[in-house]
Amino acid sequence: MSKVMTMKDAIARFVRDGDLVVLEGFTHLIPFAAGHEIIRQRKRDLTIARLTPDLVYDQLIAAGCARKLIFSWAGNPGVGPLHGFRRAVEQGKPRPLEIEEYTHFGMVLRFMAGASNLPFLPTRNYPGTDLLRYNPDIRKVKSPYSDEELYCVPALNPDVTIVHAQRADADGNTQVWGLYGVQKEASFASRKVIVTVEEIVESSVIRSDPNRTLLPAPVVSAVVHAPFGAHPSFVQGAYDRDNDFYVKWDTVSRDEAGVQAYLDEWVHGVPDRAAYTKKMEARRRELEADRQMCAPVNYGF
Amino acid sequence: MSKVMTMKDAIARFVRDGDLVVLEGFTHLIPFAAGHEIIRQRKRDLTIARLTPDLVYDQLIAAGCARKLIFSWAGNPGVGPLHGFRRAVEQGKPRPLEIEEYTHFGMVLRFMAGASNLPFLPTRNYPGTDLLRYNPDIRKVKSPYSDEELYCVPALNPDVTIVHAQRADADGNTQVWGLYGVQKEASFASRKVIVTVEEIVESSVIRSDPNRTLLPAPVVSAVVHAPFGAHPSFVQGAYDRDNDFYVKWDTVSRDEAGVQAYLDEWVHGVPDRAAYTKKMEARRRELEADRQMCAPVNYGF
Amino acid sequence: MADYTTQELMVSRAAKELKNGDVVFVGIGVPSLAVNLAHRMHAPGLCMIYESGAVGCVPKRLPISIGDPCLVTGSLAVVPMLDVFNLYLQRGLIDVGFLGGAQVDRFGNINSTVIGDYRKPKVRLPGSGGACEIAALAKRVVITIGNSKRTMPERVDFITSPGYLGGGREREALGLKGGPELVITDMGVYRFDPRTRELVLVSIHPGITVEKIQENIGWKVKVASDLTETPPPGPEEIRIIRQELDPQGIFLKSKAV
Amino acid sequence: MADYTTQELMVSRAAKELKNGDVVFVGIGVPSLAVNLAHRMHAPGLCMIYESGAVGCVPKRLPISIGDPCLVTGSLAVVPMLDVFNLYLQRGLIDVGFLGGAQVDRFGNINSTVIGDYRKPKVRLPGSGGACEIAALAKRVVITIGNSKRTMPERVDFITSPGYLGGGREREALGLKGGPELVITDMGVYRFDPRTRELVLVSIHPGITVEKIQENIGWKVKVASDLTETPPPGPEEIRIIRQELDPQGIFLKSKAV
Repeated sequence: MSKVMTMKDAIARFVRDGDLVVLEGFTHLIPFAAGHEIIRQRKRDLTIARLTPDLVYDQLIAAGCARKLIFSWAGNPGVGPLHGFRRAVEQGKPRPLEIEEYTHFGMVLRFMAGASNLPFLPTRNYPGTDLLRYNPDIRKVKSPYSDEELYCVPALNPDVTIVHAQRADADGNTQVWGLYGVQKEASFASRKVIVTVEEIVESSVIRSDPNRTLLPAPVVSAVVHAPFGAHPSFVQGAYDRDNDFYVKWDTVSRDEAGVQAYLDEWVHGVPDRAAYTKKMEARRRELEADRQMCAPVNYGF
Repeated sequence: MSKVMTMKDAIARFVRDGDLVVLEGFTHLIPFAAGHEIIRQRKRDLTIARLTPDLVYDQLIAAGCARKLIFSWAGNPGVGPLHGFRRAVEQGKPRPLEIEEYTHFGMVLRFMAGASNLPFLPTRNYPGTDLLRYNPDIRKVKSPYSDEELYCVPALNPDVTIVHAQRADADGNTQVWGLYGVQKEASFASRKVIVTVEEIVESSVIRSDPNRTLLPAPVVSAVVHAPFGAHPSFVQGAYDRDNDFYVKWDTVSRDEAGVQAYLDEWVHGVPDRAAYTKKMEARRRELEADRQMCAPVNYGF
Repeated sequence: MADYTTQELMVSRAAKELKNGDVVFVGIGVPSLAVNLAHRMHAPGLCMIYESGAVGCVPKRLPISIGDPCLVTGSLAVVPMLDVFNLYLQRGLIDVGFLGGAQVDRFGNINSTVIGDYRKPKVRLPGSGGACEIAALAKRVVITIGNSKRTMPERVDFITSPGYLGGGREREALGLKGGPELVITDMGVYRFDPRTRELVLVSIHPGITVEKIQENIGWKVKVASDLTETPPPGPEEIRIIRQELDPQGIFLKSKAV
Repeated sequence: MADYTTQELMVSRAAKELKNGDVVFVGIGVPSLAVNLAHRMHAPGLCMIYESGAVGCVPKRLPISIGDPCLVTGSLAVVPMLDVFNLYLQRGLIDVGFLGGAQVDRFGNINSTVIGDYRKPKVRLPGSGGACEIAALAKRVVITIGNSKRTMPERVDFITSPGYLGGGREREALGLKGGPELVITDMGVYRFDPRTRELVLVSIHPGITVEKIQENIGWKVKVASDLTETPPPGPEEIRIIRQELDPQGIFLKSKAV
């Protein structure tokens, strides 16, 4: 059964004010187009979780969509701080932002526990860090096989997780290559999953290489066709990371006016990602990926 | 650094009497060639662990190599019982076999715990099964986040794990497609890993599709070139499962004499897998896989 | 006499239990045939998952084992077994699991481990495999087994896969959801009493009597007030089973009842 | 005056700390340059792993972020982050981890979380990312940081990544293995006293004095009896850094000391 719908409909239907929302993708495949639609629809009081808030959450925070952030590294990768995040945490602008902080390993385990329908997962991490003094949810569990005590983290089960991928079929069978991040764990942990893709393909394409499937149809609620939907992040085999934009954001986001101007032009000023892409067609061409095809393999018997 | 060596050398060097040995592969990629070399070298007192002992362990048990079996399903898939296994358990022939029994889920979690250097992993499985009465190592752990108690299983860390794969480079970077089973978890859990492959390829082949890599060089101790090394099990894209052999084994293995005759001809009677393959060249041709290539993907940027 | 075998009847009855869109954990033999029949008849949106990690399979031949290569070629996904159990089964994505065994008892508990004492077995059976976790974690379980005093004792020698244990609320008390909903034998079909959780005979196959069933079960069997006759497979179902699913009659040998 | 920058000196010194065959957890900037330099100089068998999941990378350009697409193309493996942390780091496969931060203290503890109070931060920093687990689970840790009273206080405001905590056996007492083995700054190189676990200055960069270092550190610094001068980068190292690794001088801006 086809789950294809527009970004507008998918966000309107599956993201409600107050939800726990996850937009995942570790530097790769960050669903910016979905983030912009959330801002455009002026969703409010969201709890947003992500290992690296990155620019996509810096924008959500600066736009006033979020009341709480669950994260493990809040910076502009390779550039510097996230000014929107810092303004919210240090000055409460545009609104105070509650934070719940883990480490990358902790966040990955929280998603995996949620995806496995377990209350927690253990780790050998955490002895000695001051994070323990400020996060009471990193607790101890005793091994039933020795006197060992380990730390553990609680499951995280989002209301909705949004991921971007190279391709999916209309039913939602989704394939990804290049960096995997934690999209599989976050999606299985989630009550609803929106997949935005560069390309909607026939199921026969998916079936030609089943080992590449990251998400099966049963966990996917909506499939959105959103080419260039990860810009300014990247899509392996489609377009490069727009490092200049990440550098530019450091200036743009230094004050609220700068962010507002950006949102007015690139989010509220365009109806959707197609218009956004048209508006930067020249840049899009510059970022187009070279071809470096993999050696095909045989699935016959 | 090349880790390529002969099967004879790999087994002689990395498998010692008394070791905890794992030959994994769930119906797919079962390392029969390695199992036969273990029998040929008359290794003794091994503890052998595997989800499905399958014919490869039925042969190891009947050959007297094993003192203990850790498993979750001991049958001849699609055919019937494993007679070698049953003789050992029911009559202690050729020697008594100690058994330690889990379920598939439990075995998978034991390998994953071992691979993660954790003492245990929790599961919602096991309430109500009588297995709890006979396996004291399936224990309870209390969640630090509620009053919930879950069952858990202890880590399993083999001395050596042996897996068969479609291809690897000389350093041991190993790629698999088709059914994955638990080879990744069992290998990372193991102190030493022997990889036997259909084909040793240039690293450039591996590097053309890095998402297909199941095992990285740092965990691999030896790489053995063993074409047809999984027969009578199968290799996706190379050769089909020899279902006739699985059916024939039901007759062959009904008494010790039958097994001995088989081992004399097909294990002790041949120096290595190359000779074994030559001896059944006609059958090998019948089992050769058809070509059904995947759609290649672009790794460029 | 109708031209269908008892196994074909069991396959067709099991197929009717599957809804379109169900995610089904498939085993080999009758379950595999039933799921493939349902997929071709009324449930094109059904998703087949094998514990070997193949998802959305479209086998071009009858799979001989749950790890047959024909399950992989053209499937929608192939995943590690860790994901099969953690992310699919334990997460609650599996709607229906099929189970069989050497014994099924009055409360739907299944034994596939041992006949006699575990430490001194009369017959050592294969063991759980994935059966225990399917019985514990799938939303619904359908059981197929032969109807005889040996295969359906009042109490199984060993509970490999938990049904309703001692009956009543014992299963729920241990925190287990789901549970068996249907038992299909070569003589009839049973459901479970919602309160006592005991097997209740709800339909008998054509030519079978309640007396015959009572002679072939290990306790005084409960019979539904609205006992019916199991509907025989239609011609299209028989055609699909014989011509498409098992043309060599590998699982469904005899063509005569 | 020698034609190399302080950063080039730091990169070359860090590279010397890597053995052939080491599995190295790489970060961006100086660590990335150091690992790539070692790979081209004396450690061709070195294996680079980025927390983004790229293993055995051969970047065709200088990666700007740890998730740069150039780390994926032509790499030996790309794995989920769950595997990076469970199967590589926690399993004990990582020989060396590189870490930096806003503050490093007398016992090698690192702060990359906050300046001032956690709840009312003067400056809110990015946080741990993967740093805490690298500090806890890698076999050896190499730290790079600027030498100043601000960046090297006696005690960090917040321990993001554990070094030797309060010194002595405190780290071992918590069950942590490994620990920092080297701190490389813009003025000198420090190791850790095997007993007290306190930083000990073991070499100073050309043109730097012990007095200068004492003026730029938050406590009375210990100096090794066999204090040496940090060896400057050789011409081949400088050539590789400038022509192959960072031709546009993205990380190593100024070419004059």
